[in-house]
Amino acid sequence: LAQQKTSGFKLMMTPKWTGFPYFELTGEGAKAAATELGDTLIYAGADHAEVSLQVETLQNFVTQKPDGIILAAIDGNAVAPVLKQARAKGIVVGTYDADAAVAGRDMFVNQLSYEQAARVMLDAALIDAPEGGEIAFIAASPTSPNHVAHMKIMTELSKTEAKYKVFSVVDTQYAGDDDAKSYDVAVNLMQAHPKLKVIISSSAVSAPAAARAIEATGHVGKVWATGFALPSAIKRYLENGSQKAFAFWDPWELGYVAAYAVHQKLAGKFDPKEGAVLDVPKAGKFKTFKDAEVVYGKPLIFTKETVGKYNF
Amino acid sequence: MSEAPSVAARPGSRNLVEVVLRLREAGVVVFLVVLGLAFGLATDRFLSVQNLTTVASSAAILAIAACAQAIVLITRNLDVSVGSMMGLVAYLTADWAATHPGITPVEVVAIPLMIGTVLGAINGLLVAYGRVPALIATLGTMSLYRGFTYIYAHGQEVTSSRLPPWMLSSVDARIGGLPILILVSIAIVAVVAWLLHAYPFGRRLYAVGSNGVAAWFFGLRAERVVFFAYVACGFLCGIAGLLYAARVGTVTVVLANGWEMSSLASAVIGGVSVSGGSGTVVGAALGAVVLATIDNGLVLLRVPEFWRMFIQGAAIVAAVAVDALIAEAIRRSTGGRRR
Amino acid sequence: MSTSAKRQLPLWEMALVVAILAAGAWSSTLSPYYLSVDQLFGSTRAFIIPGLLALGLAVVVSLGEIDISLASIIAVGTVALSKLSAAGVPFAVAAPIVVAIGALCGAFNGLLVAKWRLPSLAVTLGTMGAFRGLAFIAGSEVGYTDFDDVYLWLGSDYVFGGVVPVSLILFALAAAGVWFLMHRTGYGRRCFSIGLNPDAAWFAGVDVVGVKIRAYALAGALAGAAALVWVGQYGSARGDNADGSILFVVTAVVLGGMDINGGRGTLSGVVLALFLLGTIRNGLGLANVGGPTQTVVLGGLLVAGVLRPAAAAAIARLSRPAKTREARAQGE
Amino acid sequence: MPTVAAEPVIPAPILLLRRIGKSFGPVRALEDVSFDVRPGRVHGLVGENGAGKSTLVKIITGLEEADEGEVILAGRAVRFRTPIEARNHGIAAVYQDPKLFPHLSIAENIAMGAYPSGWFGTVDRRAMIDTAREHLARVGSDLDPKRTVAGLSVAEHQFVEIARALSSDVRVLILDEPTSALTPTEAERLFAVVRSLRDRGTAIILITHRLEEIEAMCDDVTVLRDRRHVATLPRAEVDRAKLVQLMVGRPLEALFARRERPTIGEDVLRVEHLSLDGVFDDVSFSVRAGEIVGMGGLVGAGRSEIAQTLFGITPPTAGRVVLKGVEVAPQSPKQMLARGLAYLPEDRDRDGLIMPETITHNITLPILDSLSHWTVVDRAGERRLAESASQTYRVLTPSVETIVSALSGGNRQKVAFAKWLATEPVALILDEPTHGIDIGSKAQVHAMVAQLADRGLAVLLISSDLPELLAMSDRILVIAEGALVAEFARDEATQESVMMAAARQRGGKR
Ligand SMILES: Nc1ncnc2c1ncn2[C@@H]1O[C@H](COP(=O)(O)OP(=O)(O)OP(=O)(O)O)[C@@H](O)[C@H]1O
Ligand SMILES: Nc1ncnc2c1ncn2[C@@H]1O[C@H](COP(=O)(O)OP(=O)(O)OP(=O)(O)O)[C@@H](O)[C@H]1O
Ligand SMILES: [Mg+2]
Ligand SMILES: [Mg+2]
Repeated sequence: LAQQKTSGFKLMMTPKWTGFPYFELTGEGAKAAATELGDTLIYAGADHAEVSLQVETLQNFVTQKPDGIILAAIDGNAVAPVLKQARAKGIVVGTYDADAAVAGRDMFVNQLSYEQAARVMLDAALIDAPEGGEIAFIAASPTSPNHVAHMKIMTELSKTEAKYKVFSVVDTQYAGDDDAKSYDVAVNLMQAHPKLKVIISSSAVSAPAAARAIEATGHVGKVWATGFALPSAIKRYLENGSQKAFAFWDPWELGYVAAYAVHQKLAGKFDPKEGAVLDVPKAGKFKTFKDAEVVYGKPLIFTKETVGKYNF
Repeated sequence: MSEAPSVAARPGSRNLVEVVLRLREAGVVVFLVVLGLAFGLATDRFLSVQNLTTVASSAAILAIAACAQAIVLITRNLDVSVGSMMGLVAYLTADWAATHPGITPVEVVAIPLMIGTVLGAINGLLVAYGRVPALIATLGTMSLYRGFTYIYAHGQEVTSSRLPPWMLSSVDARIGGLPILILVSIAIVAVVAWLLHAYPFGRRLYAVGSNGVAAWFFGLRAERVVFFAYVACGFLCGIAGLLYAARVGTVTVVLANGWEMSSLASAVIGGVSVSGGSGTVVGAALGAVVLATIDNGLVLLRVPEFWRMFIQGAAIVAAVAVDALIAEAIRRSTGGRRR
Repeated sequence: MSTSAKRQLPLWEMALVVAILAAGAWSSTLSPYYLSVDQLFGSTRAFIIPGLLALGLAVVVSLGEIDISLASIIAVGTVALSKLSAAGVPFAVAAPIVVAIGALCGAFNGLLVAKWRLPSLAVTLGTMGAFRGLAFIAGSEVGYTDFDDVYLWLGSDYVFGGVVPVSLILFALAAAGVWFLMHRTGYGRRCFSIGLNPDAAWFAGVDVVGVKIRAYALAGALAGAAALVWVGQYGSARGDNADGSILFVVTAVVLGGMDINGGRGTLSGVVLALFLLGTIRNGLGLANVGGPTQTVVLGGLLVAGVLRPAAAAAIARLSRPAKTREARAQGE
Repeated sequence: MPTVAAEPVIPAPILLLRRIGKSFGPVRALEDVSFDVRPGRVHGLVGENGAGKSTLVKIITGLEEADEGEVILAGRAVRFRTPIEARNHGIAAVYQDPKLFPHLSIAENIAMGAYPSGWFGTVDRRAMIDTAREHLARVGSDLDPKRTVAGLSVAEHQFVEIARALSSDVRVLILDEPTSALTPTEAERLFAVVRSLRDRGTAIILITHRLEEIEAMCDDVTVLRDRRHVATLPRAEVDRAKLVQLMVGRPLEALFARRERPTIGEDVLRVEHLSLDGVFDDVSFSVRAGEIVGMGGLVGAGRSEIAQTLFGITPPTAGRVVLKGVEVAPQSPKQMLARGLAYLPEDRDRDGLIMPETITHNITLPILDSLSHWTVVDRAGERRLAESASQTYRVLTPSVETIVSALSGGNRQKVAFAKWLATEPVALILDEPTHGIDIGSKAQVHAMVAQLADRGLAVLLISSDLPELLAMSDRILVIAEGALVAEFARDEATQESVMMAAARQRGGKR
């Protein structure tokens, strides 16, 4: 075997779409990791989440023969063919945020396992409404697998786990990561369910829009919004007291870890087998589960007291 | 020497045309009432004052955008950059407000209106003076404006905490129990309707769209009329963009994406003919209310999301078909020939 | 216009060829990877789906009509194919069925536009939503991915030493076929004559309604074929397939020199425009230029493409002072 | 050359036209036209179709720019940019075909461009409606000004147009064939208005093809021929014969050589009880092989509608059509062409030809299928056919690849002929085949039609040109108000008898 290279890799990264702060943060985190490790990282992508454009971007990546590709998949199956082609050329493929078909990538750096995500959102909901009540979901679309999984597990937990049994799930609506649509859906949900207590959204676009809808329609104190949101987007509502808690993780660090993982794999220092541990000195140690799923698993809950500490 | 008797031989046709033309908006209202009653029977949550207020608020901004679209449609043109104009206006305004903490309400209103007007004028130049077909010209500016928004934003969004608090609270305010947004929207639609109805400029819009050749015979400057229609459209998109930003709170680069189609759909449902010359902005605004009612009713009825898309599409086709029936009646009554 | 109107088009095609070469040369300086056979052939795959739509749209545009529902017909097609695949229908049977479903959707548009004389933009705006809604309603929420390899062959395989994508050959055949139809057969001639003057065409014995319906059906069928390629390329069938790609398609058709008012243009221009847009996007992509910049370039090209006749007319106006104002008023 | 009959009593001219010239691309529409128009007098303007009359109106009112010459109004050279400007200077016109805004009300159509203003610059609707009602009353119409224009009859359109022209302080009123769509009673009403205007000192230009109107109304007459000014004379100095001579350039007899007696065969086109609701009713006639059947009538009588119904443009509501012994129900031109019927439309530029296309493509459009092998158009054969056709019909053109819109009117008509005859029809309907084409081409067209009939074609010739109709036809049918009212054999027909029949009104008046 030839001598293993340990540095100077060429990494290419594409998010679902560029121009969205969450993904831009993951890109910056990844770039920081690459710089530290002596690699180069190129971050590019289309300006809207269209799978054919993402495939085109990946195709262009493959042509440029990088050592590693990092992506958040729009449609995990649709990108699989081009990813397989990349792997066949010896390129290491790592997904983050949203996974691709298992055969198409070497590892998936999962921000939170589906169950973790479901639990942290319910925990946030418990801060909002400790007495429980009706909850409704806003997801991006029925075709986004992680949102669908979150909703399924949350529904499950509200029936099985004592802590969460105070909640009953009454509705699910889709708003396609569109802020105005989310706003209208939130308003319509409050109309449709007069006893509604919490609106939970795993879309970082919908959660702030729901908070805004509650504030604007005079439902403050009666209905709560929660779910995943960037602290900057919901800071206002926490600070003015109209909302109590949201959840998320650190997207910058997620990107950092994803790039780190791909680098370590390239350098031969990390093999994403079940049970293997990825050691990222600045972020922590992360365990690998079945199907090369590396769980980052550091949920954050933002409240009025803590939201000021985050600058993203 | 035969016209008088031959017309007398087809009585009724002219009356039908007039009745239909006059009742076009009334027809939309009737449709709306029927829709409302249907939803009301299906779910008792629909016909509450509160829910109807909700529907009206949801429709409020779209109504303004539809109004903008209608002005251009009346001149027998089209603007598919409506959403992009709103997005660019909203982003630039929000960004300005976020970076200039001392900003006054006057500036917050003036900036988007100015930007909107300029964007509309660019469209107007291309279509009226550059003689570029409206669809193509505005498809181009649709990507140009949106692309510019992205490039300017650099992956940032303007979050609600960065906006002056009064900007958000002022759209939440209520007067006499009605959200101010609804009142503003009604006021704008009413003013525009009045301008189009009562002012020579408004009448020229209809004239140019009704019969371009006749407009030429009458000595109207069609270019100028079309240009100003686009300027007015941009101006209204400025208002709509500002209200949108204040309503949702978080201003992203994709703001109002796809609104070109919703505004077009509202106008068409509201009886504004894509062949020009007929329809009113009130109709277009009512069309927006129809769309919002469908949205709201289907959520209340828990109809799956996908049916909404289908029902809205079908509603558009139905509205166009009704329009064609009217046009056919006009054709028959004027003795115009078929192909 | 005068006699030179005809000779203008080849000129435009030449300009497109020059632009393609320039864009290619520029791309090769942007990226050292650009000039490889694999890359060049492989990159064409990104334009085959919009390309098939553009061929159909060009036929519709030659009539002076438009169809913005074509991308939604792809979604109908992919979902239909997923149903057939799930039912275990062999691909050889399923493929023609999907193409036929596309043709049916197109014919429905055509019926509304030609027979009922509804404005095509408004009609296809409606059916754009309705078709996609249907695709979503019919398809399951999460989409379908369990396609058999045979189903994927058309969109994912390569021939001739694994270099030339099968779908490229399909596109080449379709392009040649549509070119032949529009420029060599009576049908094409009738299409263009309808685009120039539907009344006179009808008086000359052209079955205007029939020709239009067939044009829409053809565009729909090509969208159905594009659905087959889609499934092959992406292995995934969902209601949101090909959402938002119609802008690119319209751009290609207009940049290719098709007059949006009908009656003029060539299919070779459209194919060249596809190549030009493809080359530019490929080059920008290899240079890792961001999506927004690409969007701006696309919009700019579109406006430039349509300002071309306007500019030509302006020049003509300057050089020939005598003009008919009425003719211009009628051109409105 | 421009001679103004100098009579000392007549008032000084208000409008002077000086050496006006105008071209539309290759088409010369006006050349060196000069004459004067005086207040308180009606100035007739006559000339054959295409003589440039309407173009002159457009130039005076600022719709078209003259290439040469000038318009002098009340001593000052003027060049209006829009008709609104012209109206502000007291010049109003009723154009040849009424063009109104169908979606707007009558009142708005009348006021367009000169709205009465009310509060804050709004349109004062009440004033607008009152004014409109007033003006309508002046032309003797009691139409409701609030009605939309869509739905008005042609005559009502015309009255709205005239009311519109009156709605400003007119010093010069131009009427371009105002009576062509009116019944005699309506026309009389209009002329009463014109007389009262004249008596109040308005200068009036009246364009008409009806020579009796010239006799009844005009004080002066200007004749245009072949785009040029021929003469301006006081009405007293001209009679009908002289007018015709001036317009046509030679005596009537010399213009139309009568056709030799033809040999006539079997019925080719037989029409039985054909009706189209509200347009024409129970029309029956037949045309035999080798026969030219003329169809006369006033403009708007329904001749074109009958022809177009036969050709399948508008399917009939009742009756049957028998072509070569086979019954057909006309549904579309495609079907009728296949059955051997061809129709040369009256509006050549709109319906007869695809103007931006080449001669070849125009000629072969109806017969593409027969020129194709396996759906592929034989382009060489197509060109050969076009070349031989354009030789046969003497189309003056550099090549058959020339765009039709670049040809002159007469040559366009020949291309249209070539196109229809390429379909090898058994029966041919010609609708105003010489409308708007020059004398030379006209004679060629006549010769061509005669030749076709001699070859055994059945020809139905619709023409508003009486001398032409009389000279060409073997038999003449007269249509009035959508009904076949008279039939004349070749030798019975005279201008007078045909006119009398054509002017018949329902109820037997006139
Ligand atoms: N816009 C135009 N473009 C090209 N040629 C034109 C145009 N308008 C008129 N012409 C031509 O100019 C000539 C004069 O036309 P004009 O309409 O003035 O005749 P006219 O005397 O009014 O005839 P008619 O009695 O038929 O109304 C004709 O040969 C006509 O074909
Ligand atoms: N532009 C029009 N708008 C409304 N009605 C029309 C129009 N043209 C013709 N008509 C109506 O159609 C009927 C028949 O007209 P048509 O043109 O067939 O008459 P025609 O005898 O051929 O006269 P022309 O010499 O003008 O061709 C008339 O009753 C007339 O009122
Ligand atoms: Mg005339
Ligand atoms: Mg006629």
